[in-house]
Parts: sequence; structure tokens; C-alpha cells
Amino acid sequence: MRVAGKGLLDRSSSVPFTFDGVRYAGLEGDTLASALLANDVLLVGRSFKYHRPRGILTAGSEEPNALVTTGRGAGRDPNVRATVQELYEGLEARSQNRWPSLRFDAMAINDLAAPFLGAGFYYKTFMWPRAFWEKIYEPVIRRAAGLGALSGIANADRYERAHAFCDVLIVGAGPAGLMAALVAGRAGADVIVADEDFRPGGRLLAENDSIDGMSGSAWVQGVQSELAAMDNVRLMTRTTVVGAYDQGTYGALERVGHHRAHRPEGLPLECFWRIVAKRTVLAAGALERPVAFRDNDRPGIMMAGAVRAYLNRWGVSPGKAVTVFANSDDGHRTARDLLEAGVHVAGVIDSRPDAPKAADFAVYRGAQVCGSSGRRGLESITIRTLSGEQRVQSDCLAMSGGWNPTLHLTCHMGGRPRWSPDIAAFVPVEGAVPGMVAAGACNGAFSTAACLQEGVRAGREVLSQLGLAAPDVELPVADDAEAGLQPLWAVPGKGRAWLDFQNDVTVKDVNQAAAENFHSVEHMKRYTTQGMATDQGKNSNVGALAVLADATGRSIPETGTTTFRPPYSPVAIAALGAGAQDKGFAPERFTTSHKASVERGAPMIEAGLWYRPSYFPAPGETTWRQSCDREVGMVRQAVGICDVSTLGKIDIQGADAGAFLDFVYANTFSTLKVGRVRYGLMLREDGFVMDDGTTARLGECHYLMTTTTAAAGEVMRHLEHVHQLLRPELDVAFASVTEQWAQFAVAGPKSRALLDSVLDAPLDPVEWPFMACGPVSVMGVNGRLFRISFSGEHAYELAVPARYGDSLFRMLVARAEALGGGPYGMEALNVLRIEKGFITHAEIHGRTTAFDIGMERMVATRKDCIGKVLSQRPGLLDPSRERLVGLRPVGAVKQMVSGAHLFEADAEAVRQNDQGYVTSVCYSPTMGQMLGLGFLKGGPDRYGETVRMVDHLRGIETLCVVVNPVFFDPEGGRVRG
Amino acid sequence: MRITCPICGERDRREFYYRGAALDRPDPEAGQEAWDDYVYLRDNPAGRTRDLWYHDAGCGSWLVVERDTVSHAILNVALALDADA
Amino acid sequence: MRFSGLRVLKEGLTGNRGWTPHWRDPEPKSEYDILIIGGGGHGLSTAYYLARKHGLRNIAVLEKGYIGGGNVGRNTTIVRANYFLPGNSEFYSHSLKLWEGLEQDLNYNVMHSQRGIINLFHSDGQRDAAARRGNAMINQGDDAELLDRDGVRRFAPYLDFENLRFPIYGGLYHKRGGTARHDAVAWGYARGADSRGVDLIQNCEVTGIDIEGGAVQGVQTTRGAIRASKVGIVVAGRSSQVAAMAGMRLPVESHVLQAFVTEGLKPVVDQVITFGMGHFYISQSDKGGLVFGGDIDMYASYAARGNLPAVEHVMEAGMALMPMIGKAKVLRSWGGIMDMTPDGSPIIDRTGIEGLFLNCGWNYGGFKAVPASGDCFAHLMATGRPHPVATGFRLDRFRTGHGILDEEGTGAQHNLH
Amino acid sequence: MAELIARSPCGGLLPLTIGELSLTEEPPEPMTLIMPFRGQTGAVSKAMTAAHGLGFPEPGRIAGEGDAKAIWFGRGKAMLVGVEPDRSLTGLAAMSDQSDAWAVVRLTGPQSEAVLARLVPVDLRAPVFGPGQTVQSQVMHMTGSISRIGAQAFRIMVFRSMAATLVHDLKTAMEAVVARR
Repeated sequence: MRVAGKGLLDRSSSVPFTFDGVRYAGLEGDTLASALLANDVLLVGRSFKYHRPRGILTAGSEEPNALVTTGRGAGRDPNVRATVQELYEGLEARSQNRWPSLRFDAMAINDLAAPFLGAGFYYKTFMWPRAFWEKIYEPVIRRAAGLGALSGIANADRYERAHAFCDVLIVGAGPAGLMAALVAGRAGADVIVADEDFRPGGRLLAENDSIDGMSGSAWVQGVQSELAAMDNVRLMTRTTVVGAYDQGTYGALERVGHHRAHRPEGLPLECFWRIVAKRTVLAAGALERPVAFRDNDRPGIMMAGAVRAYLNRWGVSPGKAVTVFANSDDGHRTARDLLEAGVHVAGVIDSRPDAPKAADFAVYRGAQVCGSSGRRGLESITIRTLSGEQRVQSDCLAMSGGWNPTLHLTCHMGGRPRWSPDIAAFVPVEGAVPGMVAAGACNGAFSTAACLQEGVRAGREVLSQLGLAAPDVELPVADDAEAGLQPLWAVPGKGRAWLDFQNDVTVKDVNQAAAENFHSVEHMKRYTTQGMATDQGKNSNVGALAVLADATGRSIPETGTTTFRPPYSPVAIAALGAGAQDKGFAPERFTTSHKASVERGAPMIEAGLWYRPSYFPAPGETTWRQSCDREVGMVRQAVGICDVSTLGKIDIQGADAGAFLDFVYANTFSTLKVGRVRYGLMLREDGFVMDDGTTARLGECHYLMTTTTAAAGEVMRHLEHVHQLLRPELDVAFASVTEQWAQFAVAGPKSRALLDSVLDAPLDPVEWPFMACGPVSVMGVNGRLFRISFSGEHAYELAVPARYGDSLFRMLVARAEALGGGPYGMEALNVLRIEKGFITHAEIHGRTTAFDIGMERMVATRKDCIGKVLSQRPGLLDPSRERLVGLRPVGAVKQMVSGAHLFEADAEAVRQNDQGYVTSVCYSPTMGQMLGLGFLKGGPDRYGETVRMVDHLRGIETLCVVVNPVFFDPEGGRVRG
Repeated sequence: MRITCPICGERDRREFYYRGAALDRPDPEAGQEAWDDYVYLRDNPAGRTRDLWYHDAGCGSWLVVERDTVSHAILNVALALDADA
Repeated sequence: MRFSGLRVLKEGLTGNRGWTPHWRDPEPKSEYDILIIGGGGHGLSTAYYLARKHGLRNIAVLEKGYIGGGNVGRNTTIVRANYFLPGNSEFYSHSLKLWEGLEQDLNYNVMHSQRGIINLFHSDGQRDAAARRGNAMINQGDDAELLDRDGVRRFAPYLDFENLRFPIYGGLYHKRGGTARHDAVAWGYARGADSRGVDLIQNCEVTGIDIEGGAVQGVQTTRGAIRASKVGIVVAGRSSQVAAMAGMRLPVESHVLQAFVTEGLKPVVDQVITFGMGHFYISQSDKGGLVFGGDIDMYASYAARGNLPAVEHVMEAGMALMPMIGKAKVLRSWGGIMDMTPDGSPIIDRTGIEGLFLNCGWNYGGFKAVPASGDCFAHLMATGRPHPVATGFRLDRFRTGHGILDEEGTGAQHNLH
Repeated sequence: MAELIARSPCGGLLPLTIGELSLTEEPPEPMTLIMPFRGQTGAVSKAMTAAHGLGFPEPGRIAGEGDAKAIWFGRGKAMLVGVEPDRSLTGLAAMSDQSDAWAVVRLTGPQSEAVLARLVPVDLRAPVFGPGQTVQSQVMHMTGSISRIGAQAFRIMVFRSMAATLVHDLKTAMEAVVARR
């Protein structure tokens, strides 16, 4: 219920929302949690395992209970923390993990079976009979899995990624963070202050403290105005720094759109920032920890700090008769705040025997809460004092077991926190993250005065590290009382006392794990699932560690420590993966002929990042094979046009270009004549084939290397590696010219005729023999011509500057059609090359040697080159290796498929008999049958032998004869013709 | 992770390609052991190491980076080839 | 203590007070017959099979931290037998068979779930490669099925079939593939080994290996010297350091692989899905968390944590492939240290030092290998001969070039596998 | 006689105006990659100064302010823009015609820094990246060249074939930045 006169909200506003379909209204400035409490909605969720009824526990992102689903359709968002979700008009929230309803949850029956569902029970059962695991046990377990549900529909919201840079990143805008920001900001440093809340101030908004005689919130407002006036300070609210990475890189999630009823077009829901900071001040505050006692999970039992936050910031009291259970002065502080607001305090149970007394509320000193009761919410608690147990009626218990510094980020780079007995908590170790200084509550300094002072100290420290002069900053006057905590982790007694609320891990579970010798804290966590819930152990890690220490008779630091990995709080995959929206996962590369190809109805297929035409359907053709067969015939009989611009082209220039190529290629290029082209084979240093392609010599000191489409980037990097590391003495330079030129294969017996119609001077057959190259003029445009062939036909590749690519392609196609030819696609290109036994990456797949493809003689003997030494290892020249062969069907079955394996004709098709495999097949319209390339043990030694091709997957068995891989025109007359 | 390229300055790890240990290529006649050492075997220290990175999405320099493989501290970055050698 | 549903019932009715330690915490003896350095999945399974199959009892496993604290406790839990190179095929096939009886053998529920794996392909060329692999799997006696696009859709209708940057052509379906509860595997083997007399010595770091006259004599540890005439190194992630104690330089480079788990969600991903074009794989645990990962961070590291570029790449791949997971929130990420070898395949072999054996180089495929790796390493250490399914994992294959097992075909650059 | 028609890389995709931001394609102009041979950087710079009035740029810099510019383009590389390289450079430097190899766009507007902060992993804010400065870096998943050509104007270059992706990525970022206002 709302409390008059309290809270930092606009009391005149009214923000309608629904929870489980029921309409409520809250105020501007509310979170969903504060609005639910204001409407007296206490039951908000169910626990994971036992489906226990649960209420709001905290007022922050660490909330383990109040998880809801918001949104509908593709916008459905599961596991939203009601304590973080800002209220907006029309917000629809639904409870989770219950059926049929939150109040009557059938799965609550699990709670009755709890004795059998303790720590690790599933490791010990569900083993018989064996087949039952997948069929019965696991499906039942899976049905119970998870809390919220995904929509199952593709994400439709915009998410965003961004980069930011600063001198000083300040994590947290509470008292310490704001003071550090003032110090760094006034010094002129480039500052980013990030805070996960939508309103800066941290605990100053939640406590009833005064600073410099002002209310905390008023002081914050003043600082905020000063910071806002500084150009060098960026205050990022709703931004959680979730991860610390190397060299001052931080990941931060900004919630951009979650609080808006209406999002403008293009506005992202979230933005994931990569912030690079020279220095960082961690001022992330602290998280209050619960005390484990019997039935401490009942709705109405809440962290004391959260009770104060709801009261002071949101003007809400979670109960009408509140009790407080604490082990420090926070108990009294909570009671005082409540009383001042006019809320009845039914008693303060202070576990410290020497706790202060109070005049205006009952204090049970040296007492403990040892139980609670109530149907769906708290009705009474049981207090154990020296004189026995007694019941106190109460609908809200505020509990505090002390505070844990929010040191999570200091653990992200492997740092292990240190136990501080003074505050009975872990504190960060200095230098755990290079460049990061911790200040305030996250550093174990809990009073407001100490936080302010620590902020100044940290600000000065990072400034001095950055070589900036620190300005004078007057320290505001604030409360500096210590809380006087005396550790209390678990109240002894029967029954179940919760440590991990969401995952239903109790003190008993930890004790059982210890009894089963899971003594390592990591073992205990994994065995009990403590700390594995959505709160990432924020509420339970230290308590569970303390219970484990007790159970194993060790001190807390002896038992272990608690460490955290990124992210600090859960982050949507869509935010981290924002770079992949639409087709953004990888760039799309389009050739200059793309548009013309699409206009002709060619299906475009991915080839690396590129798109290339599969085939060009002609009128009346209904299958790809018809088009492909026609296109092959066209090339063999007339002329075909194919865009080959995607092949990598690297300009290589310099006095030592020839020597350089001799070193990167297995064969020799320094002897190549100017105006000629040579096929080159490139090895990796381990002696296997890296890539192949043709290289042209355009001038004395000028070569043009061609790579396969897929390997273009790798080869460029390789050339730079060889040059910069291995042969720095060679004078040579490289530039990728892949994109500069649009290059088209003009292939077929009529290719010269076609070219003569577009070139400004006819081709002289004597000057243009096979493997010639040189400059040409194409309708007044300077181009390049290469007489090379990947089809075995008389063929050329004509290149023009890319701006003319579209135009030239259309023209070449039109003229080819006039000659009985036309464009051809990847399918036909593949058939043409298989007919000639030319290899692609289907064959040079990284495991093939020059020997395997019959090119071992290309590895020059008289020079050193990359891969030469290791290519001579016995294992790479073993005649029994799988080596390239051609295959033709000879039996009744004529079909061949790539990926099939080869066996001797009468051998069983099992691994022990495996003789090789098929890499490429096609139907050859030229030969009138299917052809295959493959690798066979012994390879060329077995020409003439019949082998059996077996494809279990598609149920195909074909007898094949092993032949030379050059099926068509083995003499090569056509290419020279 | 950020690497200070001697040419471009401090840049995000995403701009760099990693190759592996920085080792000297043996003479072709150095024998099998030397080549096995170069291509396959690695000291693989848990601590200070020297390895090769390529500023792929940057200036295109190959870099010899001295690093700590445990802390990820970058200790020194040098060009494999002086810019105007 | 024998575990069963009945025992769980009985203990539940009597306050769960009767549970006993899963394993003892013995003091190390001064001498054992066999020492296993490394109490991870592979070390524990080695000890288990030495005891169970070879009847050896006087064995200690030396673990510098807590057992199962390495990669067996931080991985994406995938179990499969879908390799295609002879040398790998038979080994992983053997491993899968061991998985299939593991719960009964160990009397421990490791939740081995054969929910099926689909390896997607995105071009004709990739289909051919998948077919080659699938046929090799069947040649080996395992299962494989080639799915077309609609076949994939039937299993995983939530994939982006419309707008994916690399369209789905189909998938290779491996029905017997799946997942297991990783920690339970370590604990099950540990309990099984312990109950057969193996001493599991935790918090015992090996600081030296004693070698005399070319033969191993024992080890130095933080808990004193321990003698043994047979020592097995099974310390993935630290292989180079421990081998260096014996003067060896390995074909291994250590790399960090990150993995991720989301908050618990109602089940939506029923199989294991792998997206080769994006280096992405995902499954959903029985608790509801999406468990997924991608490629290594790509630089040599022992830091057990990664950096954002690799994180983003994994997330982008996930968003591209199955944009319905966008609102699943990543709860935890972690990094494991992988022994990356120059051909992506492991080493189970003798060394040049008598009595010293080596098991390393599991790249990022070690989890599924845990049973067979232990079985084969135990066989090698007990009999002196390689197990018939692990003859390919030789240390000298790079020097000779014989039997290099490069499934990826990326060659001698350790991080590319 | 038939004639080859030139097309620009971003033809049909630009211009684009969103809020106060605008994205336009730069008009085609000669672009030549200049890569000095061993030990010739000084001589190249001299020859360029004599012929074009601008020296070989220092890393991260653009030489020249008029129509002719030399944009530093990586280790030992500069892109000479707006003018054909003088013959005097022959023999001193490798030269590679790149006039058609790039999609070149201009982003202008008061929030252009914010747009690029969503795409480029380098700090491009005015105090550290002023007019006359250039970087080789990434633009989303592409490698590219980003130069500041004015207080609120940037020139962005990626491979020609990726023009559509460049426009898509810039447009998305522009929309998001404008929507935040």
C-alpha cells in the first residue's frame, strides 16, 4: 500500500498496467514491483523446483522471485525482473512457471515430494530400465524445466551495438560513483558514468539519510545538474556494466526501449556498448544478504534494504504490521524509517545480544526468527529468544544478514576476492582488473560518509594515474555510523531454510552435499545447483559458503571463495548479437552482373560471401538440369558467358616480384614471359595444397595473381606474411584488385568471333595463343584479356573496370545469344570443369597433397618454396594415399553422388574396406553419362579397375571404372584451337 | 583485448588475425627435426610468449607481439618488417 | 553404497541422513603402481577402466584442484560419433557405445540423452562433405541420415528458413548423438574408481617428474614425492607444462573456448543444432538453459576467460540462425583451456620415456571422448599396446606425415581446428 | 556504335536523408593505390609534392585539401584520389588503379559521430579524430577506410561489391540514432 508523504514519484500520475490479466494502476517512477506492492499484490511467482509461492524479495536486478513475462507475440520477454521493469502505460505482465494459475499451481505437489528431491537425487536414480531415460524420465523432467517461455517467433525488435571510449568509466552512480564523477569531471577528464537504474543516486534514493543537510535525492539532483553541464561527462542511466575484459574493455547493456509504451520507428530495445576506458572506478554498491531460517521464503519476507527502498523511494509499505530481523543496526534503521512513515512495526528481532534498545518499538535482543507461517503470504513469524519461542503476527518481515560488496566485475579477469572478517564479507583485491579502482560499498565501506570519501579518493587516484591534476572537492557531510554487524548465516533448527530461493536450495541440501564429500565449494554448487539460478548466486553464494564451512568444520576463507563470471546480470542474446540483424551476420557481396542475372531469372546462390548465378533458365525449361545441359552444350558448341569476377585478383609489383612468386608457388614464375599466363599451385608450409589459380605476367615487374573465390583473403594474408616475415629482402608490393575489375569468361568455339565484335581491334590468333594475356580496348575502354580456360574450350577472360561490368555483361550475353550461345551459371561451370578433370576446393579440401592430385612434379626441385620441405615427408608421398581419379559408371546403375565412398567391387561397405570417396559428380551432356572425380587409394595405379561406389544415405550403389580424370578432349586440342 | 599497433595505435582485438608462435623458419636443409619444431611443436608457455598477429582490418602489418598468456597483458608490439625497410 | 530409486525413497523417508561420501579423501601413499596426473574426465575414466577392466588397484589420481574442475565441468556437453576420417571414426564410435551403457556401468545417472544432433549445411558443396561424413559414419556402424530442408524443418521449425544469410540446404542427422550432464560424468567415474580402490588425491599439484635412465620413477608433488613406474599425463589445458617437466615439447597450443548458458526457459530446442557457417552449436539442458558455444577466441591463452569479439560472433551466429532465441538472456559464460593440435585430433601414446604415457590434444572435442579416452589410455598403460580403436593417435604422425587426422582440412595452424 | 555505360556502386541505393543526417555517394574520381618500393617513400613523397602538391601521407593522415588528396591506406600504402598519378612516380612506387574498386559514401550531419560509433570500433570523436585524419578499420563486418572530411562529415570506403551492405548498416545506425532524439 502507498504511504502518504513518502516517495520520489509523481503522485498525480496514474499509469495503468495489468498483472495476470488484472488491471491495476501505479505511478510514474514506479517499477512493476513497487506498483504491485502498492496494489497489495504479494504473490508474484513460483519457485523453480518445488513451485513454492513467492513474493518480491529485493528492489534490484538481483531479484530471484519476482520474475514475470511481458509483451506478446514476437515481443514476449520472459524472466523480466519486476524490480527492474519500469512501469509504463499498458504494461502487461504475467506470472510464470505455474499451471493453471499462480494461486493454484498443480506442480506445487513437488513440495510434498521434497524429501525425495533433495540435492543430486537425479544422479542416483532414473537409470532403469535404460531405455526409459529418453522415453519417460527425461521428458517429464524437461516438462518442468525453465521459468518463463520464449515466444518461439523470430525476434522482431531492433537491438543495437555501439562503441564508446573514455578516460574514466565510473560504474555506479551512487554516493561513491557520483563523487568520483565530480572529481574526474571537474578535472576535465573524459568521463562515462554508467548506472543500471533509471535514476542515478543508488542507495541515496532508498535511504532516509541527509547529505550536507539535504535529502539524499536532493543532493543527487544537484550533482546530476553539475555533471550534465559538463561536456566531458556522459551519464548513462539504464546501463549495466556487465563484463570486464582485457585492456580496459567493458561490456555494458543499455535498456533503451523497455520503459516506453510506444517506441519510435528504428529505436532499439537495447544497446550493447563496448566501452574502452583508460581507467575505471567501480562504485557498484553492495547487495544485502538474506538469513536462512525455516520457511524464510514466504511471500512477505523481504530484504530490509528493499523494504526501505520501497518506502523511501516509492512510498510503498510492503506490510501493515512489519517485523524486522537483522544482525546489525540496519534493523533499527528499518524500524525507524517505517515508524516515521506511520507504518506499524511489530518488533525488531536483533540477533545481537548487545543490540541497542529502542523506545518506540519492541526489540528482541539476541533473538532469532526460526519460522514463519501463512497460507500464500506471511501471517506470523516465530521468534526464538532465550526464554523460548513465541509467535508474532506480521504480514511483512524485513530481513538483513548484512551486505556483500558488489565486486563481481573484479572477478571477471580471474581475480579472487578476499575475506574481510571486519564486515564478514568478501572484498575486492586491488589490481584484480588492471586499471580498475573500487570505491565505496563495493569496496567494503558501507556508511554514506565513507562512500563519499571513497569516491573522492578513487577519483583522485585514477586522475593521478592519468597524469591529470585533481581539483578541490569538498567532502559533503553525511552519516558515518558503522552498522555493527555480527555474522548470522543460518538459524539452526528443523525444517527447510532457503539459501537459493529460485532454485530451492536449502541449508539441508548443502549439509547433504558436505556429507557426500562435496567439500569444495565448486562441487557443492554444482551438486546442489546453488547459485545457478537467474540471480547468479547474488543472494545465496556467501550464505551457502558459510553453511558449507560450518558443515565441514572450516572457516569461510579456508572453505573457498566466491567468484563471478560475466555477465554481471543476464543479457539478451539479441543484444549481444545485434550485429546479425537482417542479413547482417556477414556482408553480402554482389557482382556487377547480379542485376542482369536476376532479371534473367537466375537463382543466385551463395559462394563464400558472394552471390553467383546457379543457371539461367530459358523459356520452357522446368528443371535446373535442362538449363545446365543446354548451357554446357552452348559452351561446347558455340559460346558462353560467365561472370568470374569473384575470383581473387592480386596485383603483385616490384623488382623481385618473380622471385617472390617462385617462393610462394610450388612451381616457377620468374621464367614466365611477359604477356603470358601460367597455372600455379600454392602449398601451405605443411606441404598440403593451399590454393591454385593462374598468374599472368603483365610487365617485367608486374604480375597478376588469381586465387579461388574462397581463398582470396587467406592468400592475401599469406602473401603479406611471406613478404613481411620470411622474405623481407624482396622488393615487392601487393594490392587486391578483385573489386576493380569485372571479369567475364567468354568460352567456346565462337569466343573469338564474339570478342572480335566487342574489341576495338580484332584478335590476331598468332599474338593470342593459349595462355596469352595483355591489354585490349573494349569499345574505347581499357581492358585486359586473358586466354585461359576452365572449360577446356577455346576461351578467354575479358576484364574491364567494374563500372562497366553490368553494361559489358549484358552486351556479351546479347552477342553470345546471337551466336547461338548465352550466359552460363555455376552448375554448367561445374560440369565443364569436371569433364576436363579440373579441380576446385571440393578436391583441394586441405588434406590433399600435390602428389594426391598428380601435380607432384610441379614442386620445383631447384628452389626453396613454401611447403617444399614438408611435402617431401614419406607420409605425403605414400603411393597408397587416396589420390585423384576419374570415375564412370559401368554397371546397371548409372547414378553417381558426391560424398559416396568407394570399395572394391565385392567388398562389404564398411570402414575397414574403405578405399576412398567421391568429391564431384555431374551429368555430362557431352559424354552422355554421369562422371565423377574422387580420391582412391593408389589412385592412378588403378586405372581400369572396377570399384563400387556406395552411398548409404541415399541408398545408391554404382559400379564404376577408374579412369584418368580428364574425361573430355584429353589431348587438349580444343583449348588451343 | 586491445593491441597497440605500432602504426595504427591501440585497436580492438577484432581487427587482428592470430597466427601463432613467432618462430624463425628453418633452412630448407635443416632436417626433419627442425621443421617439425617449426611447423608443429610449440613451447606453449603459460606466461610470457611471442606470437604473430596480422592487422587484418587495419594497416595490414604483421606484428610480433609479446604477451602474457595467463594475464593477457600485452608487453610489447613490434612490426615484423620495418615500415620502410 | 548402491544408488537406486529405492534408496532415494528410503533416504527421503528417513531424513536423508544415510548418504555417505561419493569418494574418500585419502592421504597419498609414497608409492603406487600407476599414477594418473590429472583428475579431470579423462584422468578419472582412465583410473576407472584400469581398475575395472584390468584389475589394477594400486592407482592414484593426482589432481591439483578439485576433481572434475577442468574442461569436463565446463563444456557444452555434446556427445556424438560423427567423424569421418578412419582413425577418428572407430574411436568415437567406441566412445558412444561406452556412453550408451555408462549409467548402468557406473551406477550413476549421467543423464546421457540421445536427443539427436543436426549438423546443418548451407551449400551443395557442404552437402557433399556432409554426405561423405554421413556415409563414413554408417561405414563405421553408426547412424546418420541426410535431411533436406523440410526434414530439418520438421525437427527445428524455429530456424530461420526464410532470411538466413546462409540458407539452410539440409542437415546431417545423427540420432544417437546428444548430450550428458557433464559434472555427473566426472563424479560417476570418480565414485566408480574410488569404490574400486583408486586413491583420488585432490589439492595435489605435480611439480616435477622423476626420470632416471630414460625411465620414469615417479613424481614430485605439493604433497610430497610419490613413486611409480608408470605415469600417465592427462592434463588437457596444461599438457605442455606437465610434459615440459619431462623435457618434452608437444604439438599443442593452448586456446580458450568460451561457452554460454541462458536463464532457464521452457524447452524449445529439442536436439543439438550445429551451424557450421557460424561456428555455432546449441542445445537446451534439462533445466531449461540454452547451452551454446562457438569457436575459440583464437589466441593462445591460459586465462580461462575470453573476450567480447568471440562472444559477439557466437551471439550473432545464434541470432542469424534462430532469431527466436533473441530474448533468452545469457546467464553465465565461461572459458576453458583447450589443447589445440595441428590436425585437430588427439594424442594417446607412449612417449620417448619408458613408463611415461601421454593423453592430450583433445582440441574442443574432449567431452564426448571421456569414456573411450579412459578406456584406451588404460589399455595402453596396462598392456603396453595401443587399443585397436586408438592406433591413429600417435605422437609422431606430424614428423612422418603418416596418418595426419585433419578433419577440418585447415592444416598445421593449431588454432584453426 | 555501342558504348559501355558506367554504373556507380551505390546506384539506386543513395542518397538517403534521415533526420538531420544525410548519406550520399561520392562522385566517381580517379583513385590509385600508391605503394612505394623499398626505400623509396621519401622519393615518392617528393615526386608527389612536385606533381600533385601533396606528400605521401603519414599513417592516419590525409595529404592535400583540394581536389587531389592522398589518403593513407595501410602499411606503405596511400590512395591518391582525384588525380591520375604523375608519370614521375613510375619506378618509385607500385601503382594500382582502384578507381572502380570501392563504394565511397559521405555521411554528414550533427550525429554522424554517433552513427559511426555503432559501426566502427575506433574512437572517431572530434577531439581525437579531426579533419584530415583517416583510419583503416572495420565498418560492422567489413574492412574499410574512414576519413573525417569536415566537422560533421565523414568519407567511408568499403569494397564495391559490399555497397548494399554498407548502405544497409549505415541506414540502420542512422535510424537508431535519430530515433533516440
